[in-house]
This record gives sequence, C-alpha cells and structure tokens, in this order.
Amino acid sequence: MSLIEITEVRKSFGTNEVLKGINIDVDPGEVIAIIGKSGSGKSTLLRCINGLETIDSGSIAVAGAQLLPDELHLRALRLKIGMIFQSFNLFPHLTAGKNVMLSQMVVKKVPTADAEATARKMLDRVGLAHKFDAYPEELSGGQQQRVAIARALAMQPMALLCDEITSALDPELVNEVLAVVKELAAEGMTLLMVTHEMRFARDVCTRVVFMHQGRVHEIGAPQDVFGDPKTPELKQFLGLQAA
Amino acid sequence: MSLIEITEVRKSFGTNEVLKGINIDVDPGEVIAIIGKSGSGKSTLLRCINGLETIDSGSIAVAGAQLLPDELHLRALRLKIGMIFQSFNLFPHLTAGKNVMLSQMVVKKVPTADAEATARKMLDRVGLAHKFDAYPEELSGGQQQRVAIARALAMQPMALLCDEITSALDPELVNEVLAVVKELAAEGMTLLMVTHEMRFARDVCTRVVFMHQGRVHEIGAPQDVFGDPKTPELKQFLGLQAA
Amino acid sequence: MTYSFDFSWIGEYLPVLLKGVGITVELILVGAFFGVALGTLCAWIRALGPLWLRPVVGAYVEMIRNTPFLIQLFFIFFGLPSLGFRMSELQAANLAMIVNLGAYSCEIIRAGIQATPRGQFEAGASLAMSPIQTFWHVVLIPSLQRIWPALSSQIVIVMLGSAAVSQIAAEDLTFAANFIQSRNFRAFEAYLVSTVIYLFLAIVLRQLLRGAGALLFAKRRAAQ
Amino acid sequence: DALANIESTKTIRVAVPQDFPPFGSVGSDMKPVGYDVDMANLIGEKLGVKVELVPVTSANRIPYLQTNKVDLVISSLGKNPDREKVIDFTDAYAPFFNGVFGPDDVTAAKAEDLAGKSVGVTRGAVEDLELTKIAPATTDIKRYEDNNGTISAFLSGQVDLVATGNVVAAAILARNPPKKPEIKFLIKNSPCSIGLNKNEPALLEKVNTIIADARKSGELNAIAQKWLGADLPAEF
Amino acid sequence: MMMEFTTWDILRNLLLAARWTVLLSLVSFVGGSLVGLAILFMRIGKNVWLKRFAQGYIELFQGTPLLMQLFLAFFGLGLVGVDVPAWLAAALALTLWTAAFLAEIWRGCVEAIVRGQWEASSSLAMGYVQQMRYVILPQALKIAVPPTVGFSVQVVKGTALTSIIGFVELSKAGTMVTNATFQPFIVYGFVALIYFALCWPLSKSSQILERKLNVAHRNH
Ligand SMILES: Nc1ncnc2c1ncn2[C@@H]1O[C@H](COP(=O)(O)OP(=O)(O)OP(=O)(O)O)[C@@H](O)[C@H]1O
Ligand SMILES: Nc1ncnc2c1ncn2[C@@H]1O[C@H](COP(=O)(O)OP(=O)(O)OP(=O)(O)O)[C@@H](O)[C@H]1O
Ligand SMILES: [Mg+2]
Ligand SMILES: [Mg+2]
Repeated sequence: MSLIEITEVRKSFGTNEVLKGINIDVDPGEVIAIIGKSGSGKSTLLRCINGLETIDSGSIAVAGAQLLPDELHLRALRLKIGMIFQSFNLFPHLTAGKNVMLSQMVVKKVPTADAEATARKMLDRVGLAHKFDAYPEELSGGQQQRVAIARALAMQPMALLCDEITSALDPELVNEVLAVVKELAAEGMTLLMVTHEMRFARDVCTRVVFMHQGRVHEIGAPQDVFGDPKTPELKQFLGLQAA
Repeated sequence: MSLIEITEVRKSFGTNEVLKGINIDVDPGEVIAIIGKSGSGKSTLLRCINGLETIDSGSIAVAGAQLLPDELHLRALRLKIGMIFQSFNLFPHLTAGKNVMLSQMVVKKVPTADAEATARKMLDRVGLAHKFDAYPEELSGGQQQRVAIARALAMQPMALLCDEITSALDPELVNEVLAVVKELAAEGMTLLMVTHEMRFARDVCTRVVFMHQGRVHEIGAPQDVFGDPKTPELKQFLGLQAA
Repeated sequence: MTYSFDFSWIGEYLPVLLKGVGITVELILVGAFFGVALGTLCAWIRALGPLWLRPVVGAYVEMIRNTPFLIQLFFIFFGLPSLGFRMSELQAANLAMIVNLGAYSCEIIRAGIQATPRGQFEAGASLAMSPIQTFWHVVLIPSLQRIWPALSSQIVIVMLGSAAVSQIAAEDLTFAANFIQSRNFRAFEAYLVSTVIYLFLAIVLRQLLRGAGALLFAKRRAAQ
Repeated sequence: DALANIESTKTIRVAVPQDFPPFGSVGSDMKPVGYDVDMANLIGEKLGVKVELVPVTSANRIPYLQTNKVDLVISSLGKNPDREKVIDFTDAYAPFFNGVFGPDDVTAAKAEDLAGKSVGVTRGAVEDLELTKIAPATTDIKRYEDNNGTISAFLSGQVDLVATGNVVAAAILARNPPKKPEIKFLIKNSPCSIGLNKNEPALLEKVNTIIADARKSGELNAIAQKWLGADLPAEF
Repeated sequence: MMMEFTTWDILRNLLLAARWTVLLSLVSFVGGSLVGLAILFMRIGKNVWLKRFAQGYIELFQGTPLLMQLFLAFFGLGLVGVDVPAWLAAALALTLWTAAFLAEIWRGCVEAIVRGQWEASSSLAMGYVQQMRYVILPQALKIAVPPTVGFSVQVVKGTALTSIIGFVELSKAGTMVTNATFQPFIVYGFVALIYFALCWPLSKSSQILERKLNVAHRNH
C-alpha cells in the first residue's frame, strides 16, 4: 500500500493555477526527488502535502487517512509527516537541544527527561551532539539545517518533506547536509525532496519527478529520467543544469 | 596616455591591509577583467577608484586628474567614471526611465526633455526601450541590471567599473547582461570589471588582472593568464574555477 | 440618578463648534505638513548631517519628547514674548504642534533613513550626485514609505493632543466644548459631542493619510 | 434629599476652586484657601457637619454636582438663564469686584472703549459672562483656562487688557511687574451664588438662610474684608 | 492675600505631587499591559467577532482624546449611577487607553515574526495556542521591549490629564501653585524638569535596548 497518495490535486493562487492535477503515489521507504524549473509548483506541492496550503480539488491521503483541512486532522497528519525548509526556520530563541525537544513536549506531552534523551539521540544522528546547548545564531547554515532535520526526526514521522534544503547553503556546507539525508534514505525513511542537486538525485533517489508548469511532466527511475529524458522540456531543463 | 593610473595604492580596514600596493594603468578602450578569490580586495579596488573608499597611500589619476578625497573632486571624478553594482541598486521609487533620467537632471542640470531622450536612447541600447515606465520591482534581475547599465551610460562616462554585475542573477539572465557589456566593449568603452565569468573574460577582455591577498599577483593578456598561468596561486584559482 | 440629556443647544452653538472644528483641522494640517518637514530636516541632520549639529538636534528631540505638550505650549505662548517673539494664540498653537511633531517625526523618519540599504547611497554617489541630492532624490521617499504607518499614527496622536491649545485661548474644538459648557453647564453633552467629532476626525485623518501614502508611494516598493 | 443625606452622614461635600484666587487657590501646604473656602466652612459650621472640600476646575465643577459627588458648588458662579436650567442657584454669597485693567498707555474708560482691543479673561468666570454681554462686537475677548493663563497673557503682552478681580490685580501690582494692571473701569457688580442640584428645596432654603444670617451677623463681611479687602457693598 | 511660597515650597509640593504621577503611571502601565495582551490576542486571533471588537476598541481609544475618556469614565459612570472613586476611574481609563496602544505596538511585533516560524511550528504539529505560547510570543516579546518602554513615556505624560477628575498630580499641582503664586516660569520650569527626569531615563533605555537588539540581529 502507498504511504502517500496524491490524486488529481489542483491548486490555484487567484487566477494562477499552480498545480494542474497532480498524481503521485509514494511507497514506504521510497526516496523521491522533485525537480523542475523555478515556478513549476514544486514547493506548492510539498506545502499542500503538509497542509500548509489547502488544495482546491483532488485528494491527498497519508497512510490511508485523508487530508482534511480542519485543525484536528491537520495536526494528526503533521505528526506523520515532517517538513524541512530551505530557510531552516529554527526557533532562534531556543538552543538546538530545546528546538528538538519543544514539539515533543508540547505536542506529544513527552516528559522533559525523555524529550531530552530523544533530542540528544537525534542531534547525535545528524552529528551535532556537541551542539546541544548552542543557539541557532551560533551555528553555521549546514549545522542549522541538520538541527532542523533532527527536530523533524524527533517527532518520529513516517515521511519527510524537504524543500530545497541545501539551496541556502554555501557549497562547502551542502555536502554535510546531503550526507545526513543519504543516511536517512539508507535507513529506510520515506523522503520527498525538492532539489537542484542532480548528482544527489541520481545517486540516492528511487524515483525522480520532473514537474513542468504545474504538471508531473515525467516520472521514473533516475537512470531513465536523467539518462533518457523523453520530453524536450526535461531535455532542456537538464541541459541548462549541465551548463 | 593612460586613462586610469593606479599607483602604489594601499588601503586598510583597521589593521586588515586589504590593498597592499596596487599598480595598474588602464588605456582608453581597454577592457580589463579583475579575477581572484573572495576577499582578495577586488571590490575594494574598484570602490577606491570610484572614491567610495578613500585610499591610505598611493595615487589614482583619471584622465590626468588626481583623485582627491574632497566632495568637489570626487564628483568631478564620478562624472568621468560610472559604476555598476552586483545588487543593481536601482532606485525603487522611480521607473526605469526616471532612474536613468535622475542624475542627468540633478547633476548635469539637463532639461527634462533632453534627459528623457537620452534615457530612451540608453534603455534602447540595453534592449529595454519598452520598459521605460516599469518600476524596478516589475523587472527581472537581468533587466534591472541592464537598467543600471543604462543609468550609468546616460552620464556619458569615460570608463565603467563593474563589480560582479552578474553574480546576483539566475544563470539564464547572466547572458543578457553579458551581451550588453560585450557590445559596450566592442564600441570602445573602457571597462574594468570584477567577474567570475572566466569564459567571458577570456573572450572579451584585453587584459586580465589576477588579484591575490591584496596584490596584483599576475597581469597580462587573457591567453597568457588563462593559458599559461605563472604562479601556483593562479593555477590553483583557475583549477578551482574549472571544477 | 437620572440625568436627562439635552442637545437642544447645538443649534445655538453650532457656529462655535464649527469654528472649533475648523481650527482643529487647520492646526493639524499645518502642524502635520510643517512638522513632518521639520522632522525630515532633523532626521537628515541626525542621520547624515554635519556632526556638530547632531547633538543640537538630539537635545531638541529629547527635550520635546520627554516633556508634556502643554508645558511646551506655555513656554511658546507666554515665554517667547519675553524674548521678543510675540505671536497670536493660533500661531503659538501651530508652532507648538510643529515643534512637537517635528521631534517625534524626526525619530521616526530617522529610523526609515537608517534602514536604507547602503547600496542606495553608493549608487547615488557613483552617479556623481552630492550627498544632499542623493538624500533628497534617492533616499527620502523610500524612507518615508518605510515608516509611513508609524508616522500616520503619530500625526493622529498629535491631532488628539492638540486639545491642550484651548488653554491658551486658541478656539479649537476643545475650547468650543469648554466654552459651551461654561455658558450652559451642559458639560456631558458638550464633551460627548466633541469626543464624537474627534473620533470622526481621527478616522478621516487616518484614511487621508493612508490615501496620501498610497498616492505618494504608488507602485513603488521601498528596498528591503 | 440632599439635606437629609448631609445630616445623616454629618458631612457636606463642597466643590471649591483652586485656580481662581482670591476665591480659591492653595496655600503652601496645597490646602485650598480663599473666599469660597471660607464660605464652605461657614456653611458647614452652621449646619453642624464636617466639610469635605473637593477642588474643582471650571471644566468639571458642574459634573461633580450632577453626578452627586458634591452637594454644593461654591465656585464664584454667576447666574444666567441657561445655567439656571441645569442647576439651582442660592442667593448671592459674594460680591464680585472686578474690572478691566491695563497698562497706563491704553485708554478704556467704559465698555465701548474696548472696541478693537483684546481683553483676556478666565473662561466661564463671572467677568467672562458680563464682559461678553457689555463689550462691543469688535472686542477680541480671549478666554483662558484659569486665572494664571489670563494674568500670564496680560503680563507677556498677549492681550491689551484683562478683566479680573481687583484683588488679583492688586496682588499683581504689588509684585511690581514691568506691565502694570491699573484699573480702567469696573464691570457691573455681578454677585456670585452657590450652585446646587435641582429639586433640592430643603437644602436651597437652608443655605439661603445661612447666607442671610451671615450677612446680618457680619460674618460674611468679615470674609469679604479678609479676601477682597473691602466691605460688602450696600445692596448686599 | 497672595500666598507666600518659597522656591522650596514650590519644588516640594511638585515633588510630592509627582508621586501620584509615578503611581498612576505604574498602575496604568501594568493594567494596560494585561488588558493590552488580551486585546492583542483578540486582534490577531481567528475569531472574526473578537477581531472586530478589538479593532473597534483600538480605533475608539486611539481615536478620541484621553482627556475625554477620563471625563467619561469618571463622570459618565457617575451619571448612570455607578459611583467609582477617582483613582479607580483614572486607573480604568488610563489602563484602557494604554492597552489600545500597547496592543497595536505588540501586534506589529508579532507580525514581524517571519512566516517561516509559523510554518515550521505548524509542520511540527503544534496548535495555534502552542505556536503562540512557545514560538511566536517569546520572540515577539523580545523585540517588543524597546517600543513598549518608549511608549511608557507617553503614559507618564498622559497621567497629567487625570486632573480633569480631580487628581492633583504633577501638572495639576503646577497649575495650582502657579495660580497661587503667579510665577509660571519657575513653576512650569520645575514641572518640565521633573517630567524630563521621569521620562528621559525611559526614552534612553528604550533607545539603548533598541540598539542592542539591532546589533543582536545583525549578528545572525
Ligand atoms: N502564496 C502565494 N500566493 C500567490 N502565488 C504564489 C504563492 N506561492 C507560490 N505562488 C506562485 O505559484 C507558482 C509556483 O510557485 P512554487 O513556489 O511552488 O514554485 P517552485 O517550483 O517551488 O519554484 P522555486 O524553484 O523557485 O522554488 C509561482 O508562480 C508562484 O508565483
Ligand atoms: N567596509 C569594510 N570594513 C572592513 N573590512 C572590509 C570592508 N570592506 C571590505 N572589507 C574587507 O576587505 C577584504 C577584501 O574585501 P573585498 O570586498 O574587496 O573582496 P573581494 O575580492 O571583492 O571579494 P568577493 O569576491 O567576495 O567580493 C575582506 O577581507 C573584507 O572583509
Ligand atoms: Mg520552491
Ligand atoms: Mg567583491
């Protein structure tokens, strides 16, 4: 059974139809890269899956449960799916450790000691055990993004959505974040990631989705999508990327 | 006679000596690319030439006139030398046309009608005649940068300083700006540009300056600098660039 | 206790009320225009002006912002004549409002100027504009745009504060209310009526300022 | 019934001015003193009750009365028909010696001479009401918040003349200011009354009796001597 | 018959009255903060009616002179038979007035928190109240400190208007003394000085806090 079922999803901002009927099924453990030009609707799609945007029509189901736009269902959904943003969005007034602990304690009512233990474990997993007491502004961009990953993981989600999580990083820092993601993938985490790192998509992902003008233009295994693009749009996109 | 003579220029920020005795003579019509690692002092050099920073010692002369740090001399100098920035720095409250007209009217007291005529001509030259009435926020980055070029050209400078004018642009937009610069070079404009576009530097420039740690480390024709780098630093720099 | 409200006097005192409204409106229009102009000048001095002038303006701003308007008004109306500057109560009221708003708007506008990206100053300079030309043509409008909401609120506050000018016999709206109640002892009615008019004026003024902002800054977005 | 209330609580609450010497101002201990204050104490004494003084301004003295926060307003109130619709007035308890004052070089011997001149006055005071009636239309009457505003306006030259109590003018003169308020002419002597709420016949009657008795006994004259520096006029 | 005041008498009486100014300021500031917080929540909350109410409240209290608000709080309530003591009316009116301004100031601070913070906390399954309590307000309160302290200066000066309901605070004492002494320059000079002494430290600390905050921001 699919973990995430996206069926005929449409979404407009005003008169601008950004998603024009999207269908994707994601199986547990899949690692899917979403690629496409700026403005093709990649971020919007992820945000719809996580309920940050409401969809106009179609349906999204996670682990068999429909996404409904009321507070209760949304929160239940977000317990199953974590999201990581391009701009990290760490809570600047909390230490790295507290960032990871907060939602466990507030949402899941985990006792402080347990939350802290989990936080330490998660920070360790992203290689930042020693930064437990550092504030976000004391961390590099790559470290901040890894804390954001740890924070999402601490909620023990079934899947993670990643929206260009390395785009705001200096080139040297990109790899440390991608290494963490690669490890997650290897451990069987379901991942849906918008990315411009084609090499990474090719090496790590099980499937690649090429979005174009609000549609899934091509979808397939990385070797097919990258090695044998069918549509001129994808060819052009890949050509541009290589330049 | 040289148009710009830079002699033994030194500049420190606090204890950090950023320019350690720079000597470059630029002849009229020359197109010079300044390359070098981040922090090597490229921007500082350009800013000194335009009087945005005062130099600590040495001298800079433009068309025979010494650069002196008083308001009057500075303004006279800036009438001779235009500058274009990485971040465009268009005036957000004025249309493209008004951006180009403003300094003509304010500084040179050109009548409105003449200023407008010049502005239209200059915008036409950068391919943006139809954007006369658009505000900067309605323009793409590449268009904004071309307006900035038109704005500098409208003052009829003897030379243009360009500081990484394509670095803030998406790859697709870089070429439209470089095309304009290339045309200017072909028309005989003297250009001093900091750039990371090696291909462009090789194709268009008459000389290339490689700066390293506040010094002119190598200088020469593009084919020499790129084809036969003498110093290990330049070799490493070019190697890095190729990667 | 039962009090029967009586507004039958409104007809008789309408001219007084209207005059009061007229003067309040005049005070705020003149005060806002010249106050913001003064504030702009002071903001320029504090942010970019001659170094020796900055503490002078700083002292003025601190003095005004930390003492009550009424006291400023008294010093201008009763105090300045002893230095040879005599003016009518209306002129004094206008001056006091200009001086007061000047100090407040100085600080507000200065914040707007200081939020200007350095590139704007450099672009102006590299186009051979003088610092003053750069300020006037390049920096000022976007700066005002950035702080327009704060400035608008301050103007409304100053308008409501203008009630104090009735104490020096300037015949504004509050004077009208006081005058009326001193004749017919209908204090509640007089104050109620003036309160409602103030509220109306405040709402209209806010809308006007919003409109002025939209007009002044149409289609233009301040950098940052 | 206010009188019954006063008698049962053994206190009378009286609004008195504190910005209108000599009728009411403060001593160096910030306690109210003046003609009106003495009058309030006199009434309290005659009623055999404690006096609670409430300092008021011209803006809030009537609301104090109307909201029953005070029983009487002794604040040199002058009567006019509009005012009488709102509150009741007792018989006169104080004369009002006031006149128009100005420096030497301004001539104004009678009301008509005020034409074209500016006259400062305290808003709502008796002299304001009277002057408004008698001054020609071209007189520029400036109405200030309190006595101090009026005097300051005169001393700083903001008005040509002031209309105020003669005791006040005398006190100013005594300070030997650069600008001397000398008497030009007396405004019609318009006496002051005590204000109280409508429909309080018992209290009104009682206060009127006290005033009449005090006149006869000379107690009122003593107050006048003390604060106005003159005997009560004959018609009192 | 003029009262004889020595300069010391004048200053002493003004300083004594200034205690009321301080007390009223403290009361209205504390009360205003609490009510302001409540208004803030209504204003930025999701309930449309509460939002409208908060908007109307702010419009009303920011759109009418404080003097009239005080007058109506004291005498208006008296008129309908509620006999509030002057201190309560003053505290009430000043509190409501302060609250309106603080709610607006704070709303600006809440809105200054970038959308990413809302989204990140949403995606961690936090509810609205939790987001507010743990993520938004702690950050907003920090940037709210300088403007809030700055506004306290307005509160201190605003207390002067309580004289309309019989309070003898600093300004009123100044008027009373002037009317007894006819020495406006000395008296109002002192009054101005005392206000300055009360307000300037507040203004200054607001500026210093602001500068600190900006520095902290730039270090990001
Ligand atoms: N909140 C919004 N309101 C209106 N339009 C929006 C909004 N968010 C996105 N859009 C529009 O939707 C379209 C798709 O945006 P989206 O951010 O999903 O693109 P993207 O594929 O993520 O692009 P990028 O690679 O630049 O991040 C764009 O045209 C954008 O302008
Ligand atoms: N205003 C300044 N104050 C202090 N230090 C400065 C200032 N401007 C530049 N520097 C320092 O001078 C050095 C050279 O800076 P510069 O901007 O000239 O380098 P660059 O070669 O242009 O680098 P990049 O390629 O990153 O633009 C750097 O170490 C920088 O930190
Ligand atoms: Mg995106
Ligand atoms: Mg640079």
